Amino acid sequence: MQAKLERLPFGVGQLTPKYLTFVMGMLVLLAIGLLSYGRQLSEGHIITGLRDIGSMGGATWGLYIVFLIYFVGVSFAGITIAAMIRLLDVHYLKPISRIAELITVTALILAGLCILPDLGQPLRGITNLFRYARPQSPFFGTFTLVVSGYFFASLVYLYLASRPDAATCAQVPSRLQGLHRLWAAGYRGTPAEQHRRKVASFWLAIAILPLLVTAHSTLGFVFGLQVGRPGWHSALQAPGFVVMAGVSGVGLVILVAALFRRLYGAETRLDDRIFRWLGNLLMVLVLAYLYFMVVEWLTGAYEGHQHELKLTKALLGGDFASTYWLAVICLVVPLAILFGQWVRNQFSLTQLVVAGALVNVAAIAKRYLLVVPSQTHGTLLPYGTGSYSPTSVEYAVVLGVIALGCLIFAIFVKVFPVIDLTDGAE
Amino acid sequence: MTRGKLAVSMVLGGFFLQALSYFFLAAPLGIPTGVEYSNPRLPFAPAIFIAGVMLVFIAAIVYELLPDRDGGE
Amino acid sequence: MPRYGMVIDLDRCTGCRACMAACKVENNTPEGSFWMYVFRFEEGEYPNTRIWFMPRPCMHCDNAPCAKVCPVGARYKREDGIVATDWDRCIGCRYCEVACPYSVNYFNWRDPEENQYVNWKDPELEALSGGVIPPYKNPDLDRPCGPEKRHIAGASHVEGVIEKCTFCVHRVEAGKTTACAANCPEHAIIFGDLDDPASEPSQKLQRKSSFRLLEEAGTHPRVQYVGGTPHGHGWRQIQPAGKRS
Amino acid sequence: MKRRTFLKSSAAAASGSLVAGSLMAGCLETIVEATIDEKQAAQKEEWVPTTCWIGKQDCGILARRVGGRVVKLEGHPANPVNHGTLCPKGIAQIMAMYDTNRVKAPLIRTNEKGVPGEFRRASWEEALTLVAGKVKETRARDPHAVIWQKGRSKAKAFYDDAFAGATGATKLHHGAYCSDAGYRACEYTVGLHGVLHPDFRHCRYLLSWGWNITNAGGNKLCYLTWPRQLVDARERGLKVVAIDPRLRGAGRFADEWLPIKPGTDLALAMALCHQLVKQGTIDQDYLKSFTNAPYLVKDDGTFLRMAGSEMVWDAATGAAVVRAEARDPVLSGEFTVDGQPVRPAFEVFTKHIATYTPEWAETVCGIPAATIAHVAKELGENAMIGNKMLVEGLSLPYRPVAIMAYHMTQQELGFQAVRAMLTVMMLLGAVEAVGGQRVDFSWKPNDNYDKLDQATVKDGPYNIYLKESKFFPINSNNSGIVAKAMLDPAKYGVKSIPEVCILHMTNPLIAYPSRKDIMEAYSKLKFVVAIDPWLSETADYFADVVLPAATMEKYEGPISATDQYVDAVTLRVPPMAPLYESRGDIDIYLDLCEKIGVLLGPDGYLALLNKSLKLKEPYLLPLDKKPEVRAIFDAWAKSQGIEEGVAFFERNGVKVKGPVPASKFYGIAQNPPFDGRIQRLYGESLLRIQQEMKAKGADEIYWRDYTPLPTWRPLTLDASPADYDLYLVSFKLIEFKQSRSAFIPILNELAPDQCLEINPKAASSRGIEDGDEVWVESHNAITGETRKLKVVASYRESIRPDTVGMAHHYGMWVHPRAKGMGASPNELFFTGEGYVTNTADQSFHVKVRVYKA
Repeated sequence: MQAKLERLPFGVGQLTPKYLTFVMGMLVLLAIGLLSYGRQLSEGHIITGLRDIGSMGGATWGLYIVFLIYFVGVSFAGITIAAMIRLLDVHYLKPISRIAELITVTALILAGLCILPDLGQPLRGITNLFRYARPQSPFFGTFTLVVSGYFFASLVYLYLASRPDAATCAQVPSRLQGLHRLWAAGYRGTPAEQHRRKVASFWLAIAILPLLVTAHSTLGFVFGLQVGRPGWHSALQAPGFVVMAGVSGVGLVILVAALFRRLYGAETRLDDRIFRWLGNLLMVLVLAYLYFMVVEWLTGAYEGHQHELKLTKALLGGDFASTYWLAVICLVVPLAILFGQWVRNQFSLTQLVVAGALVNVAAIAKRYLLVVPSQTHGTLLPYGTGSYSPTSVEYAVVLGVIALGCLIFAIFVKVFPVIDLTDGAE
Repeated sequence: MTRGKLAVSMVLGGFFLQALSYFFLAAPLGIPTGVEYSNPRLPFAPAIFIAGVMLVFIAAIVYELLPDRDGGE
Repeated sequence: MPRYGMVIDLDRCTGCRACMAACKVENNTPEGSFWMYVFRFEEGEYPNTRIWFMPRPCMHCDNAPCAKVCPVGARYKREDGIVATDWDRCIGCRYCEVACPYSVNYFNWRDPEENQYVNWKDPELEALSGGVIPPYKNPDLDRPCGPEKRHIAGASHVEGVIEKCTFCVHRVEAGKTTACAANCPEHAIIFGDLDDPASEPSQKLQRKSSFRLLEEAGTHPRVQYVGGTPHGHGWRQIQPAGKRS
Repeated sequence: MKRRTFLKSSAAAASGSLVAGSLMAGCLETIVEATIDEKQAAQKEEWVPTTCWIGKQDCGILARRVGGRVVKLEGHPANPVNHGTLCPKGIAQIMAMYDTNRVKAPLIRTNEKGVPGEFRRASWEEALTLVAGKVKETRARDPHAVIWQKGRSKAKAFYDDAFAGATGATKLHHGAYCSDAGYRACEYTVGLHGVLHPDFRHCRYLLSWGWNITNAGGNKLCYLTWPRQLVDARERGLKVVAIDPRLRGAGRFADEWLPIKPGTDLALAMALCHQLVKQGTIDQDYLKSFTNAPYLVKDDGTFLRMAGSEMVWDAATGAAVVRAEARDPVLSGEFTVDGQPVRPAFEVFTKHIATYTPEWAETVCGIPAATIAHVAKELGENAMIGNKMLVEGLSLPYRPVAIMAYHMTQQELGFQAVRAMLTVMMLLGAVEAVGGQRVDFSWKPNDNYDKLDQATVKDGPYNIYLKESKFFPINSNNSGIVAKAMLDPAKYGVKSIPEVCILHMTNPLIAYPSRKDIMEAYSKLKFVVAIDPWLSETADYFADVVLPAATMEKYEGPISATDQYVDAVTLRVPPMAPLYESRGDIDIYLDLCEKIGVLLGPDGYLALLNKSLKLKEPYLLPLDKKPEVRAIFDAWAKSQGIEEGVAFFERNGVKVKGPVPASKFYGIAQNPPFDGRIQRLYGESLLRIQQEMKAKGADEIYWRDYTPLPTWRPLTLDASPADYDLYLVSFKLIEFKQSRSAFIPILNELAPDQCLEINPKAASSRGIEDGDEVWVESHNAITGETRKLKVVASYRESIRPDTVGMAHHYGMWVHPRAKGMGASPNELFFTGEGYVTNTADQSFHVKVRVYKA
């Protein structure tokens, strides 16, 4: 059943100067991030822009948490798409499934890495969570379901789905042959094996979907269950998280897929149908999210509770207005693009990529607006208005984490085909 | 069918471990009124929960990768 | 077992902030941390202006949001009503801080001994304090507390952990009252066993009507106020303490 | 090695990298059970009594000492002033004590003066020899060329006064910046040393005049003791009327707020007098018996006298008789005695206040006439004239109304304003009555009652602060005026200006208004010595030698520990040895006097100590050898009848003598009441002084306020151009003590930054938002000089829209902790004519304009 290959596809195993330059660049960013983190470890969080809420007038959660939830959010896409392909039988989407799965796995690694610099005692964080984690804390879900469960499930999914391709690659003589053989773990594509794969992936997909919803909801509960922070305590928080996760995740899949299509000239493999489908999915999600935003806005402005009102004012017309309206624009413009494409039945990859990029900007901005204003402008006792601006250390650490993500992708694509080789219809 | 049974039992075992840890071994749920709400009833109970979650998904690997003893069904 | 609580008489508070200073020295809290914070408020428009004062310790809630959200049980409720922080266990995630409606938590943003008002790591001080640095460190704070023997008293032990008012657990376990109550020049802060109807705070509560802060948050604070009203819409803080970021 | 340090460094060494090291430290922290340092555990714990060193009332302290080092200061429970509590300053001084920025060793200047100083460390021997040599040489040449200046004295000022006495140095102190004009007004008017405060135990209606009541206490006690008495009194039903441009001082304890225009308090007090007379709520018996209200006044304003005794009109005989013979003196009417028309002083007074109606006062003070009228009505009602109360078996007049006014004299008409307030209380018969107006803690008649009455105006040359001059005949010695005189000695008739100055715990550049004048004057001094635990700004610019004084770790005292109701005495006992190379002040003076050669002998320092400490045989200090400081206090304690000597205080901290009996407490309870001292409703001698000043050719600006009755006139500062449209007032904050605590880290965190308090209406009309940086520019209406500084505006609804306020305490630059806290309003105030009272006391008011920076 396996297609015979002359050589490894999609640049696997080939190192180009451009590639090496990119890797070097990412390594430099990573090194800067690590150094900054080292500084933070030795000097303390005092070198970040974070401060105590209240009398110190600061935000105690900042950029690290913003990117933690952003990364958890984008991880949504891969597994969702993969599961949808399986459950809805959308075979033509199969070629992007690995990109999507890899985004999930990478994003979850990055999310985990974003928690560490936020922790005052990172090593205790690792040991004590295993020893003492309490189910009552919404962090329990984040820690167990998101980081271990969701991550582990995605890894399993990625692995199992890639075995056939590994087996294909293992037939090509190369330095990576051994690895591919190991990866394939004896997969030969026998009907029995194919059957087992079908059964396993079907049940995996079924198992993953509720996990997905709970995991993202859990992160929403981290905020949504807190009565002490205006702007957080809301039943919409959990569903909003799921939808926003979808928006940013699908947006990122579009970006990455378009990038690889361009890099590897894979126009036939990653065809327009795939992107159209992604675009339509994105449109529905953005629409749903905008609806949530309006509900959120109306509730804050209408009920007139002083703290909610103060926060709503800060968002719509105050200290955070520019970020807020940037986020709105970055959602409305993509919606217009996608809606236009859908209505006129036209397709432009460039426009889609723009939409994908914009929704990610919106996602980061919205995560920021969720985390920060409720701390600086949301004290229930009249401490007065606070402020938060991240320092270079925080930016460096976050950039380092992003660079690490790029490196993971860069390394992966050189050892394994990032575009699925087999068609959905096996 | 041993493969399937094994996988199913792993899944069930995983869920059991999760439930066990969540409701009975980890720190109790409810309004914290005493020091007992801060400690797991069994040390490293959260690790058991995680092991439960992982067991469920390992089941898929086991199901797929378990070598055939008789070369097929 | 006693169930401790605090009653603050706003009719007697002059907003002098002696409690804040007493707390700082007793608990060796680092700069910027105010386990006890005294608000000074202004309300109304000139000339119909009024001024109010309100001390804000940790409320030691009976339904403490901080204890509920703590992922590792470092923040916990003791049977005697004290909400404690185990500085040996805290991982520094600051979830308690964002969950607290009263903003009473303070993080050790840097080495707390270097963040002291007089840098405890200054070698010059060694000569002053007879070879012992830090010079004014309260030795009681290292003692483990309660039957569970956990390290919960005082501040300035570990960088990167959260801290807050402990109701001076080390003093209370030694049979004394909290530092703020002991030092209040006007005797506006009263600490004691609220389960004992004869205790001073219970007596005060029987004599005067009381309220708790942000009762609508469902936190059931163990700190009660008498002799005033909960802060209203137009209350503006004046003369805030502490440098703000 | 400390546990954590060890763990961290060993972990770091093991993992060999910074990142891993920090991670490991965190990990080990959780895994390794903390063990208490054995060295620490073995340390002995003691509680040592001492007293606070920062605040005014020297509260009793118990210092917790562990292994010989003080770890905490707590209030002394047995001390009546503080009952086991301390204010933030008292608590925070532990930081001051351990401050690594203290002056650690004697310093000698190595660069020129007038710029930030550079110093070298010196030995005590070298520094003291240098100082003693200068003092010796200068005083041999001209004894007036040495001045000695101290800020507020800690404890009883005996050892420092004795130094000035033994060396013949001219003493300067801070009084003129405080409430000294108020003290003078009270001494002159009722013969008591102090300023106005209530008998809180029984008072029911209090005019809280000025910003002190909860922010700085009163004349003899800090805000810690007074407010406790205030809140207790309020629980008993005391009503408080706050009279202040700014509400914050009375805080939430104001039942009513009268936001008065700055500097117009005299007008309000006179309007209250007007209303009281109009209402008829005056205590006629009191006025007749205890004041000079019935004295007959001639047309020239002097009293009618016969054989040196003042005359009154006796209704019983229908004739003028000497006061002692009158059975029924009258208060009103016009009479003719020996052909000359005479009127009782009270008749003169009622004529005088006829125009001071509430309606008139409204135009001056900005308080509605109706409000003034109803306050007067409540005053009259609450005074319960005619009532008596049985106190400790004595039936005494019960007049539960009073005024609390401490720094009310810090204004141009301050001296007369306090006299006007006293007049209100005299009309109500409340002075020294139960629940009424108090001035001192017990009935202690003051010498100045007679001295000021006989004050003379002399011809020059005058001394450096113009005492008994034609300029400021009654004078509480203002360093600002000293500066003016130093800068223009010819104008003021001052012959020689000082050369050597010893600054003891004072910081004139920061503490006193009109920094420019002070700066220029101090730059004329040839040799300046600072005795201070810290390098003050003044020392930084001008000191040739700095001698490090100890903070609380020294013997000092004795200290009155009375809260006005309970009498007690205490000492400052060192809780540990002086830190760094610092020494106790008395040690320094003993050595300095020895080196100057004024220690021994019958006129020496020790002889003066014997006198001022009232030491008795056989405990007198021998005059032929230098004593140990502890021995001085041992002798004092034994002279006081404490057999144990100073050891009593080292063990107990405080000697509580017991409640002050009513017979000693109330002047009205004396026999005869007030020891027969007649209160001066009518200040005849002030008129005489005015005439003498005129005769010596003094300008009107100096004599115009020497009037027998408090008289309103427009304020000098109101002559500033119309665009200087705001009044600047200054005030103290609870958190700080004068100008020497803003660098104490806990305190500067409790009150971190200077700001300009401004009403939002006044601010927004100038385009100023809350938190904006603004320029504040002051104007001198006499000289036209302007001064300005930058400060951050802070909105307050609790201040008059025509007034802005700034706290003292800020503006320091030497101590790293005090830097960047903002400027001091003292830079904006002026001193000299128009900005001091007629008694040379400083005014803290000026007209300013405020605009966005």
